[in-house]
Amino acid sequence: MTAVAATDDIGASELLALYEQMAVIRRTEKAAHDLFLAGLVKGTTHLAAGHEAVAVGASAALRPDDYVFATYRGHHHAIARGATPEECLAELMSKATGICKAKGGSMHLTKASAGMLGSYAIVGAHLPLAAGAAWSAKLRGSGQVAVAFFGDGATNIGAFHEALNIAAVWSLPVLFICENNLYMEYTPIGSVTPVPNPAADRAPAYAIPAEVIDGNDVVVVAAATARAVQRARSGQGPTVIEARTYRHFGHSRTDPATYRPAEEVQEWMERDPLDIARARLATLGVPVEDAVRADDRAAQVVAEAVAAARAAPAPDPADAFTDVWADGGSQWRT
Amino acid sequence: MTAVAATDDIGASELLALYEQMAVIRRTEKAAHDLFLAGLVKGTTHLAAGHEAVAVGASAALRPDDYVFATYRGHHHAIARGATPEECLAELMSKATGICKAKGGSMHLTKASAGMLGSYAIVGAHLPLAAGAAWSAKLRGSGQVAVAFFGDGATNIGAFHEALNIAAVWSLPVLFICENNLYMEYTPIGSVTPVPNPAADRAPAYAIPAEVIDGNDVVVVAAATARAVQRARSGQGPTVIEARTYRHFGHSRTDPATYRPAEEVQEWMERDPLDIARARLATLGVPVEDAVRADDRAAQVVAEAVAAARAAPAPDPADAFTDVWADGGSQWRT
Amino acid sequence: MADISALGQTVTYREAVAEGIARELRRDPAVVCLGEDIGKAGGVFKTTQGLFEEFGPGRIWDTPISEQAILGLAMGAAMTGMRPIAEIMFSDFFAVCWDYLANEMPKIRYMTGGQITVPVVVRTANGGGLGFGAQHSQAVENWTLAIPGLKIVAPSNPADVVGLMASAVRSEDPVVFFEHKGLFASKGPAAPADHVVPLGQAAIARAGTDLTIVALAVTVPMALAAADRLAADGVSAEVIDLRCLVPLDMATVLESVGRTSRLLIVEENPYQGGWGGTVASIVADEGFELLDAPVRRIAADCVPLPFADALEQQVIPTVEKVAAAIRRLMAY
Amino acid sequence: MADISALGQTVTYREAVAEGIARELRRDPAVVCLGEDIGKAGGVFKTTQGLFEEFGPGRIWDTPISEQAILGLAMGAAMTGMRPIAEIMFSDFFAVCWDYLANEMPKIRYMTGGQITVPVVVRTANGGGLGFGAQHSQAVENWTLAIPGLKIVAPSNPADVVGLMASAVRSEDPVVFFEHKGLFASKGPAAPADHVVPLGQAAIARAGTDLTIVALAVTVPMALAAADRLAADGVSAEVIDLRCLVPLDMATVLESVGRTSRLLIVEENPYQGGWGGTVASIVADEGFELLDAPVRRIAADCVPLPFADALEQQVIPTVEKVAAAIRRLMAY
Ligand SMILES: Cc1ncc(C[n+]2csc(CCOP(=O)(O)OP(=O)(O)O)c2C)c(N)n1
Ligand SMILES: Cc1ncc(C[n+]2csc(CCOP(=O)(O)OP(=O)(O)O)c2C)c(N)n1
Ligand SMILES: [Mg+2]
Ligand SMILES: [Mg+2]
Repeated sequence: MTAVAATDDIGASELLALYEQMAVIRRTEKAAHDLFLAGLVKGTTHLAAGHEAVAVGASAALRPDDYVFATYRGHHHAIARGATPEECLAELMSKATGICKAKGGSMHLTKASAGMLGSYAIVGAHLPLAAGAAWSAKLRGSGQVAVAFFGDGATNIGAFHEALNIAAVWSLPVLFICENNLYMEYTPIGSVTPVPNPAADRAPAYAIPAEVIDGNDVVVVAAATARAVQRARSGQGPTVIEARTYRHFGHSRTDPATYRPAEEVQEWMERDPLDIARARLATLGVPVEDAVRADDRAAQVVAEAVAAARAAPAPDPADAFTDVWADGGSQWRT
Repeated sequence: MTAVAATDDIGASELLALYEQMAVIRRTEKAAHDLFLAGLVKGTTHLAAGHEAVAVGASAALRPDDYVFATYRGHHHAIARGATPEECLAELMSKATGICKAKGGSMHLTKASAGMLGSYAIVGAHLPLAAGAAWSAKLRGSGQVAVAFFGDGATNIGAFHEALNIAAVWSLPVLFICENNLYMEYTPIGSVTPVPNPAADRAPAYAIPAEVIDGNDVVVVAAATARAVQRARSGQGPTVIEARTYRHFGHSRTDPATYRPAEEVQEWMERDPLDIARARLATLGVPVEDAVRADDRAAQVVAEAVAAARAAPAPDPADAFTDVWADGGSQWRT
Repeated sequence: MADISALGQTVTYREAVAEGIARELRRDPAVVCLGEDIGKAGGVFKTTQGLFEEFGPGRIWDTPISEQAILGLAMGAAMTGMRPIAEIMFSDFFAVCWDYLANEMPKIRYMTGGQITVPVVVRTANGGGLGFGAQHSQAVENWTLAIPGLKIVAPSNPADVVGLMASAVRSEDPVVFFEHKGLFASKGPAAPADHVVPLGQAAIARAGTDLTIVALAVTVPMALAAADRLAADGVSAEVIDLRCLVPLDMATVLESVGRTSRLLIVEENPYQGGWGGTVASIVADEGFELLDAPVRRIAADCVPLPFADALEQQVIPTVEKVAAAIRRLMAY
Repeated sequence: MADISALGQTVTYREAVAEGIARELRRDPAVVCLGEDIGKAGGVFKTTQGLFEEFGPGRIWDTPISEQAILGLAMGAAMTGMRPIAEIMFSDFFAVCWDYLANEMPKIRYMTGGQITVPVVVRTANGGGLGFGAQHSQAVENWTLAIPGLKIVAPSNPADVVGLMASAVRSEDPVVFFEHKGLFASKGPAAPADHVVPLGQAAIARAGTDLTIVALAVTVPMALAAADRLAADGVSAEVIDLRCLVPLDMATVLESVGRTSRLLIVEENPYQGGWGGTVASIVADEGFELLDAPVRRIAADCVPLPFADALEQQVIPTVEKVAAAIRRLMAY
């Protein structure tokens, strides 16, 4: 159904691995959704089903010691950088084994040991942080790059402007990857932005090169990211990548997303990133059974994750008073 | 010395009036400087000598009921909109007769009755305010426009981005006029901005039309402003005008501005906006004595203003506790 | 909008917000609303539901995610003849537009010697207890208390929402209007027609003689529940609903402490820098001779707010904590 | 940089700031500075004078006017191995980057379950009394007190500036470092070599027996001057220099009140929401039985800060106001 170009230089086995990662994310998001409906996930969730190719494609082009900063819609980035579905779901389910000890929740998944330096819930706040990590890499001469993933809506907040400007002026090794899913919460980005590509069309204001890409094609994302990483590592500074994609669920929680026209939803559902990857695999001659087996493995990983997270213990109430300070505690007075 | 085009449609008597306004501003700034050195002006001042053509040229293109928002470097805008040198100097000298009752000081000159809606000392903060006044004009169908004057340094702060974006999206009748004097406090704008024209080169990011103009030529400023006002009043939305200019004094107080290369200072001093206006007057056939007489009148106005401000009484200490609330008082508890 | 002003009807706090705004929009054409997703979507908390349908896009404006622009627009419009009601979706986001609340709105009148008036209302969803984590759960009424020049409203029930909204919108001074997330689903009597509750008048939510509990917004029902629980033990607690932090009705508090001689303050913001410190310090000064016992404060612990319910309940005030504090104070 | 550590030498507070930073830059290559005009220009208050010359552009970075970027960069760098010292020129400008101080730096460690450490120092020029008007004069230490997860330092003399700077830079937690504009020109003994003052230890700036005055930053010399003045009347006032608001050394305060039984708090921030409320409320609770008199606070009046000296002095604390308050409290 989906037409893909066969010209990108990605091998069959590598693509199969990326496909499997995407499948794991998709199933984790589905599980999160079901657990929310079942009342086992509290608070809120912002699911990234539909956005898998952005996270997996970009991560494929990064080194393990590179830095990634995500938004409250960040499950896919955590998993793409190596967080397990189990520790993520345990977090969502308020379990002691959660990736942030149940202190962060869905909006703050973080795996610092894998360079996944946090999910931030104030729109735009993490763009300067990614620039800061890139500045640090530059100061230390480490050759690392930093990536900030953010939504289309974040392009209209002040921090976006300040981050892009300083990144350009100091020629920082940072990638600004916009996941343009056409909507903020319930309002279309087009209704509050005077240019068609909210991230890419702003990049010239900072003399930063930009690309608008198909964010649903993992190979396209990986290739664009690789180009930007190459620029960054060779001292040529930041890049803006605007990846067009679409969410399969509503904005958060149980939002039915009725504000989206049915034809638009239909059109994007037909451009499911997993389908596109499968079509690519076929083009590369990978037998369909291999993809099915990858899917099955993903299903099993997530099923086991759900079971383990369900079985995990609740946090110790005393944990509420740890981790404020680096000494482990929270004492603020004598 | 200064070459000017004779093609702009401004009459001799109008230009002479603008020249006189500029002369009043220049002498007021000089007086403020001397009074500061004499210890009669406390706190800080940010003088606009050198920037006169921006304020006077822009104001010439506005209606009396239009709105103007300025920065801490705003003496010229207050006077161009009708504030008297006396009430401005009295403010700087902490007198009861000050334009803000000595509560605001140099950085906050305001003449609301003339649509001069304040001088703001947080860089960038007033750009959204001007957009708000323009939105209000649009809501009320009044045909008014709002103008925000700001420095080159303000183009890198978040509020700039948010203001330009919303002004474009809502097609607001607002003018963003940047006084690009090449420096922030002591640091050149070029060292912290990746594009040559910090305001104008950002305008396309919001699909806003922009012009870079000679900010030292009052006729050029008036003409550019008139074009932008015409767009705004006819519903075509915001315009960015970047007026290149230069300050004759340092950034504030007694700053000797030694960070500026001598040749650069020299070059700009030769482009003094008063000289340019005089040259234009000559081109229009105005006898040189008329300009001299305008200058003399300006000198007298300012001399009288200094004398009156000096003689004015100090504020009543009880005034410290008025004007917090609209009821005139400051009571916050029973 | 449905008319929910009929006497005796019970409405939710959430509905009262929309009703309170709608009444002012109907009354005064200068009133206009702006914020993120407040229009067609009816607001993420459904507190502006029905407004877009009734008043249309000329009165109800959906904005980009630009909180500085939202408050800057509101202020600029308020300075020039409009009476904007701006929504900041979560009060935590005050942090990205704090300049307007701290340096612009509250100061412009004063620093212009009274030349400029800013009749603006900034509405926001405040507070925790819903598992929204550290950046979407804060009670930040104390941030605004630190800023002279702001009026601060935080209603605890639907009728007060409507009555205080009327006063807020009609105020010539900037008002921050805290709507509590934990109260949106709570119910109470609908406000009568033309209901106006003046700013700065505390309410005695429960009369009592043994100790005074000062509460605000969500801690009012909490204090009432604790007081009811302790009534069984013979304790008669008076509960004062401050309703506003500025103007702060200390007269009512001091009068009550004069009768009870014991004071417990229940606030949701963290203990360090919490508004209860200001109230306590006034009582420890002006009411020193009235007191027969230490002044006590139940506030959030001084940590960011954790996500898990079990952890969050450790940190924020609860009926249990209030009840225990009453017991300890009565045992003093 | 000139070496000003020789014993017995007298230096200005302003010089001490540059010296304190320079010592840390020399000690640890991970320390790096950023801010507006801090490099070649040496800072608008000359508090970074000489640093650019000694350490060069790789350690001392001039930024655009982008306070969110300044703090965001600092935080991102601190998360990844650096120890940045960020300058926000005037503390009033915290309002344009408040999100980093309120929601990001103080919360990231907690909300990641301890995964991330943010060893950052945010320096800023704080306070009034110089006629800089409403938007450049505020004492905003109370803003930061409202945020759990920040350490808060506000030195009152040059040696403490150096010693507390050392602790701040070496802290693994985010520290807000308030330098008082009114103290920059003041002088005191230079800090000895390797001077380190631990965070959270108040100093008894003046021993006394009749009442306890709690002060911070500029109010310390003010309290000392008032105490000296009252000594002539036979009043023996103890002055405590808190030095930090977090960690808050209440042990020292309570111990002192235990001896004097009278407490006066002198703070520059406004009374409403001021840090003195927190201190007063702790004493009114835990120290209730120690008190023989009302707890009093001298704070700024609850208005924006006026420009004219004659008006500003009406509003902020002064030696006269402190002296009068001591007299009243001793007469109680
Ligand atoms: C500063 C700020 N304003 C508003 C919000 C509320 N909010 C959360 S997500 C969201 C929409 C963001 O849209 P976009 O950036 O496109 O990301 P998406 O959710 O589509 O991935 C909004 C308005 C917020 N979290 N932070
Ligand atoms: C948010 C903020 N950051 C920093 C400052 C300090 N400051 C005052 S003026 C100034 C330079 C502004 O430069 P520019 O915008 O070019 O205006 P100019 O002074 O040249 O007219 C700075 C950094 C401030 N007032 N507000
Ligand atoms: Mg989006
Ligand atoms: Mg400039």
